[in-house]
Amino acid sequence: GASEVAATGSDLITVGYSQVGAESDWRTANTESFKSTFVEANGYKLIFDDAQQKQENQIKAIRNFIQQDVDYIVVAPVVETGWDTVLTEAKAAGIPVILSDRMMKLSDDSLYLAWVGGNFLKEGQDGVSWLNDYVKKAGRENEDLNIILLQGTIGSSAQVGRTQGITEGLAKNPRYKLLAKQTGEFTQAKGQEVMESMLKAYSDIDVVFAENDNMAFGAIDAIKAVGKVPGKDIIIISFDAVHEAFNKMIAGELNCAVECNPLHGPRVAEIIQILEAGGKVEKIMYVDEGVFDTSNAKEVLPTRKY
Amino acid sequence: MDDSVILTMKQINMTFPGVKALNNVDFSLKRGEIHALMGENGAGKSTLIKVLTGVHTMDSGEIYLQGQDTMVINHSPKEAQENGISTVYQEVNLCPNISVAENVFVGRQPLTRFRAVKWKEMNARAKKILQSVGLQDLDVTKPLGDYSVAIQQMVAIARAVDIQCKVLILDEPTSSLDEHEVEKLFSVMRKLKEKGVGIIFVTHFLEQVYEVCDCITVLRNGDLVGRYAISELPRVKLVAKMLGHDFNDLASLRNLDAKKLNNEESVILKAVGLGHAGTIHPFDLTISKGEVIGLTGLLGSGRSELARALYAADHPDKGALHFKGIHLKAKDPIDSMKAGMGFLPEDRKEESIISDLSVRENMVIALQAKTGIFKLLPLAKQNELALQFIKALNIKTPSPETLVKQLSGGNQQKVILGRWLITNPDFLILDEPTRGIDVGTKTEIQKLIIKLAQSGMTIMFISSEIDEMLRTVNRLCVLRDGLKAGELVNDNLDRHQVMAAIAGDQ
Amino acid sequence: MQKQLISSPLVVSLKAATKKQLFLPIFALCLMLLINVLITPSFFKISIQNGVLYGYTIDIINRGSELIILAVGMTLVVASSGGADISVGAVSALAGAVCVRLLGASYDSYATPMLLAILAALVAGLACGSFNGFLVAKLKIQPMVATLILFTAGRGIAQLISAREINGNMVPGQILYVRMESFRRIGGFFPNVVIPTPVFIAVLFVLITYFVLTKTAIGLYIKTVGINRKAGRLVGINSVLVMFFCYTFCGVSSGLAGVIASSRIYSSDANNIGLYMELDAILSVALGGNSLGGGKFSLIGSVIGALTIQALSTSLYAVGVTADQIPVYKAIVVILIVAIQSEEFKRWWSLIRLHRQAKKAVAV
Amino acid sequence: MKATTYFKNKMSGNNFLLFVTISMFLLMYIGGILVYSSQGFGTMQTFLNMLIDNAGLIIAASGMTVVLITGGIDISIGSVVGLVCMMLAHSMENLGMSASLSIALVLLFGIAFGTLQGWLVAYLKLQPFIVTLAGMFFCRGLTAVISVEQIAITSNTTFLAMAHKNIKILFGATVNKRGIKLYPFVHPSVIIALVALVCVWYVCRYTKFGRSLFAVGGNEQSALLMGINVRKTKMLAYVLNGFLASLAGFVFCLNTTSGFVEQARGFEMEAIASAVIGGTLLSGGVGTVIGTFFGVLIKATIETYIRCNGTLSSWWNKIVLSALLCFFIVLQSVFATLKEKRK
Ligand SMILES: Nc1ncnc2c1ncn2[C@@H]1O[C@H](COP(=O)(O)OP(=O)(O)OP(=O)(O)O)[C@@H](O)[C@H]1O
Ligand SMILES: Nc1ncnc2c1ncn2[C@@H]1O[C@H](COP(=O)(O)OP(=O)(O)OP(=O)(O)O)[C@@H](O)[C@H]1O
Ligand SMILES: [Mg+2]
Ligand SMILES: [Mg+2]
Repeated sequence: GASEVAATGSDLITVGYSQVGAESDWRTANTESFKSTFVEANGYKLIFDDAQQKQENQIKAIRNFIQQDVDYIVVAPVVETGWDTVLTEAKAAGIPVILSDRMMKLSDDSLYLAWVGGNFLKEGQDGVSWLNDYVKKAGRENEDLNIILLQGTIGSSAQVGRTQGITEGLAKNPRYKLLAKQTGEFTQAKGQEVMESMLKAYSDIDVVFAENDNMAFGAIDAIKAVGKVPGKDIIIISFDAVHEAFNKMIAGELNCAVECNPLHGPRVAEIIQILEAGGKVEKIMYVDEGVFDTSNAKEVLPTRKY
Repeated sequence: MDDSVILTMKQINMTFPGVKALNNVDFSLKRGEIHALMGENGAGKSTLIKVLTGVHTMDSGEIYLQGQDTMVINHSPKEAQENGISTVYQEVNLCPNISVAENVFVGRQPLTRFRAVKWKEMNARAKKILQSVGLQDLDVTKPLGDYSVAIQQMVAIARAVDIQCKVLILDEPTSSLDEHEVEKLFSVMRKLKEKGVGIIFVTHFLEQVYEVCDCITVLRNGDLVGRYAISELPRVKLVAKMLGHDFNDLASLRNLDAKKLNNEESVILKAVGLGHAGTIHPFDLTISKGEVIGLTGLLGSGRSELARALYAADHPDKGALHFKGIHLKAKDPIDSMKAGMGFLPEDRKEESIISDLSVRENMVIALQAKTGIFKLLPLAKQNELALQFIKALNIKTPSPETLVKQLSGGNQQKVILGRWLITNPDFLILDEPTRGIDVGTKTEIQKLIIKLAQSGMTIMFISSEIDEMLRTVNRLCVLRDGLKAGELVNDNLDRHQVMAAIAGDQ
Repeated sequence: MQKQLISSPLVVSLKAATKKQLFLPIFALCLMLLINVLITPSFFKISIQNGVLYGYTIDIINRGSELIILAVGMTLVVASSGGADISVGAVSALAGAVCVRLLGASYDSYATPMLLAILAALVAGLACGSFNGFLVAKLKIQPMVATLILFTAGRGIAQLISAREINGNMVPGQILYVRMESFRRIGGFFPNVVIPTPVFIAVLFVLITYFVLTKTAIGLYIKTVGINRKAGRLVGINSVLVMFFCYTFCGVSSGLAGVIASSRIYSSDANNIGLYMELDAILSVALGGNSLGGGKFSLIGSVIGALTIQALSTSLYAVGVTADQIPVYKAIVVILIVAIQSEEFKRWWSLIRLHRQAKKAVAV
Repeated sequence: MKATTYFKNKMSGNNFLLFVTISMFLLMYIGGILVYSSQGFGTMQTFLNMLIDNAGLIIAASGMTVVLITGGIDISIGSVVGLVCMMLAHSMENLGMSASLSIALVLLFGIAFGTLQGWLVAYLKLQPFIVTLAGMFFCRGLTAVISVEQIAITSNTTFLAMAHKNIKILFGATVNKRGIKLYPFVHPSVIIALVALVCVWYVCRYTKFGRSLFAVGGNEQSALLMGINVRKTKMLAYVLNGFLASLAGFVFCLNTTSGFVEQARGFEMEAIASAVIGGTLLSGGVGTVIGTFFGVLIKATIETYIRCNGTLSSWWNKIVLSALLCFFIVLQSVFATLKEKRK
């Protein structure tokens, strides 16, 4: 249906963006990226809606976008499921839907036009391959490594994808022993609390995977509290690579941060431009993501946008 | 057993923590009999009633109702109602948030075939029932809470009277009613009596007992003293039975040093054009030191409102008040208290009792508030004060630490009285202080009032009982429809003159 | 009866009364700990590691500090107004944000002196508390509804405060970090002190509150206002002021809890500091044997309630129950504890005992 | 003259608050039309969307109102809604149950859970806040026990048909930018919600049980002495509320066709806020479901304002939402005090 789009009335393209919330730095960076991309100067009018982490609010927002008769609906879904009803309504109104960040599980794939986001599974795998390289470099290949995994909020796609990537990657190497995995709910305080109890339960931990930076920060404190040196005695790998993670890497407390790029706005704008020009777009589009560690943190930090 | 006996209670025992409230009490009631249940405050009258209606569970005892061979134990007031016992409890027990009509009918609303409440019929019937007890043109659709205690009391009576029953229990229904309403109530009671209903009637007004009752059961300290026909127990004897000792009659009491007070220099309080929109019209009032001034009037005539305006319980919006020679601009009760006033409000349950606190705390709270938040009265001092007044007022309580809600109604009232005496005010307003208080204590309180006045305290005394007022006050202030209608000096007044003044047809 | 009253010394009866109210909460806590020992034998083991005390029990008291502080504030609110302050969690986040934002992110100095920043956080809590107090006491809005406003707005304001400069503009909604070590001492340890600082703060806070309540008449006023506002007014108590005080006090305690919580993570996490803490604080009050309907209260009871809850969470973690499922167990334990404490249960229990005795008597 | 006195009577007491609520809603709605007409505020569908989006809330808030009238509170309903969604998703997707069976099952669960909570509150005399707080924990935890992953309902066609059904209203159609003619529509959930609302209203107004609720809420002791079975009344209030919560869950699930752990978090607060805006007192004894219905609409209007504005970040969103809430509550309180003064 993209070809149906008729340029009527004002020449601004209205885009309704339903954002999850502002639960993390990553999320605010993502919001910023949309807000700075879809400005009038670029020919857009952005209708932004914040769902406060509630799916029902996003459903309400999409209905509202249809009423406001926007040209495009962009959704960063809170959860993957439960979108059929409202997206059917959007389809009936002829409004194209683009997904950002998380994927939706839909009964009918024609309900959305394209998806833009990071690849959580790949991030997990990247984390493990960094560990492989690191171990090789450090010459600890023949050592058994005891590993702890601090998971994100169970059920979130970041958690599901990263956990899968990490556990599958670890399983390939018999020297890696995954001692335990426990959720730290993506927060620093919980991450610290869980790490404390892990340190009590297991005396010999070599590696900690934290599925986001904040939990890694908590883990670092817990490790310091028992008198060990994070980054040396225990290798710490985290995900997202927010600003503070670079500071920690520079300080040597965090070994590696796998990027999860929040700057989806330009990517979505690209898609819309193609559609406006009457072109076809790919359904799935990943954003570029890198892996940073103590070796390059210092150079990269000044270039970071979030 | 006598065929006409409809209710028998045998060997009833009931214990509260620390108190044996009923001790092997027997009671029986006949068809068409009005049976007075008498006793001092805390004698166990209300408890006996509550045991009968299933509010309290008795420790042991037997209850029989006519027409039922087996023993009846009511587990709840609902069950009691179903067994033909209808009750007006001592404190008004209605719901202020629902309409008057609903209060009359709740739990037994007229229903359509589809079990829907018939509102129109309910309102109409409620109106009729209320008329039968003397409440003309009351808006039955208004929430009950909009009305005064007296009216609420009448509604409670109307409800109980309307319930089809064999036994009607009235626990101090007349304490907040005036003579006119009491008359109405009596005529309703007599009608029911003719229909064969047995009525248990609790009151502290002896005249009322002799006016309507056939028979008296006396309790003392949870024990049964005896059951007497009205004819065999004259007043003096009844009082003696209640108190357990002889009793010097009330009539001997009289506040005699009335006249010498009205000289200008000893004026303690002077209200000029004081008024509160919606309740009391602007009024002038001058009170001298050491005087006992009574307020009288019909129900709702504004006695309480006048008192409240003086005390700034309702912040007056007109006029000025001079107290002890200074212009008192009280915004809140605390200002009046600090200036030396005290106020015992009319509605004990709503405005006085702090139910979950102990007797001690209830007694010292006013003094504490007056002393100030940072000067906590030492515990020893609190205790001393509490004990002193428990003794002085003869309050029946297991200990000063007992929760005040566990006391009998009359004793609660004494606690509140004690609360104000402890603050030692210059001017004390007592709004119905003797409500629900037994004869013995009532005299004590009246004596106390006179004594306090003699020692220099000025007292404003409000009571629905004219006799009581005549005995204690120097001067009577008559109110009518929220207006101060006149003053009577209590030289040699009698009740007829007062009644005439109240009614406004001199 | 008169005799009985004079012979029973007041002090004894007073003690008996408080004992009675506290007996069950203490019992519940002990039971909680006992179960813990059975599951984790090393539960009571306390060692000194890295120069500080180390062990499960220390964790409970340490982690429970914020909850204790909040429970104390909540107790007064509940007692005076018969309603709960559901904004305490959000207010903690707000106060934490104020503190962290003022301290700044520099590595070698604070943007604002630390004491001043903490004071500012407490003032922020105080302001929020008095806002709630104004709504509840003066405008007579029902507590839960009045505090719902800050419950919703608090985290929003906290996010707004947590702004950081990114590419030249201030962007709110960030997690700010304090880099100076000394700030961490509030939520951690002072050098050469083996006991966690939060424990000190909590104990001090409880003591000061207790002192204020027992050395002034405010405790009596609070009870009076909570039981019968009208009566309170007529005996000269300014119920508006008393309730206002309680809410303000609760605001300050939220602020304090927020400072500790943000010091623990040396950052301002507007979304997560104090999350669901209001529920735990209310639970603490109830587990301490206090009525949520207002009136009488026991401060110590609430503290014990808070410890019970923290012990419960810690031990569930220790057993390895996943975070999502913890609520199930928490619910069951809470219901059991409050059920055992209830009057009705005591009545049933005594009835059953009487019944048994009667049966025995018959058998004999 | 007669009319004015009649009006005065109607305005007295608690009707007054209801009157304020309804007029406030009308004012706000008209204001919205004036300010946001270009954002489609005035269309019929916008209004219907308020109903569609809040169908579950209407039901749950009605149940909440019933409980609040008795002087109780139920903060477990959000979790019950979440659990019901999860149960529906799990039973239909993973266990392959039929739609009708699973729906019957969850409604039964709602009743059973309401009974349990009611029993604890009414017979064991535990504090409602604590009981339902535990209930909230319990249901949320149980949802996680069933599954920590999201479950989407994709295979049960009956259920999906019900969820996707658009009931078209044949007038007031609009044509959008793309030239598509859109008829206003509602989902079956709205019908369910309105029917439930009317039923609860009828129960409260016209049945003995309903009237007893008010008596119990006004003064429990008095109600007992007047011969009302207080415990049974309270318990039934929770049973009714439990049923309505599960019905709300079902309606909620029609909207989202999935179950997951975080669903409907904070729903109870919305229900309480709606009831209170609608004039229900948390202290008990006062309230109507009609008021609650308008409370929901007011909340929906405020939310629609924010959506139509379309620029607010998360934090401003929260702040503006609560500022409006605050404004409304304070205004209500001012009206109430003014009225109190006049009396
Ligand atoms: N709920 C209760 N808990 C504990 N003790 C109580 C309770 N109710 C009454 N009592 C005690 O039982 C005794 C009898 O009280 P009751 O109310 O029956 O007196 P009464 O004869 O009705 O007095 P009054 O004329 O003052 O109403 C009193 O000593 C009182 O303290
Ligand atoms: N018959 C009535 N109908 C309607 N309202 C009434 C009636 N009687 C009294 N009221 C209201 O009740 C209020 C309370 O009256 P108030 O308490 O001042 O009377 P009072 O003279 O103190 O009598 P008492 O103390 O014996 O009740 C009055 O302001 C009046 O508005
Ligand atoms: Mg009595
Ligand atoms: Mg009066």
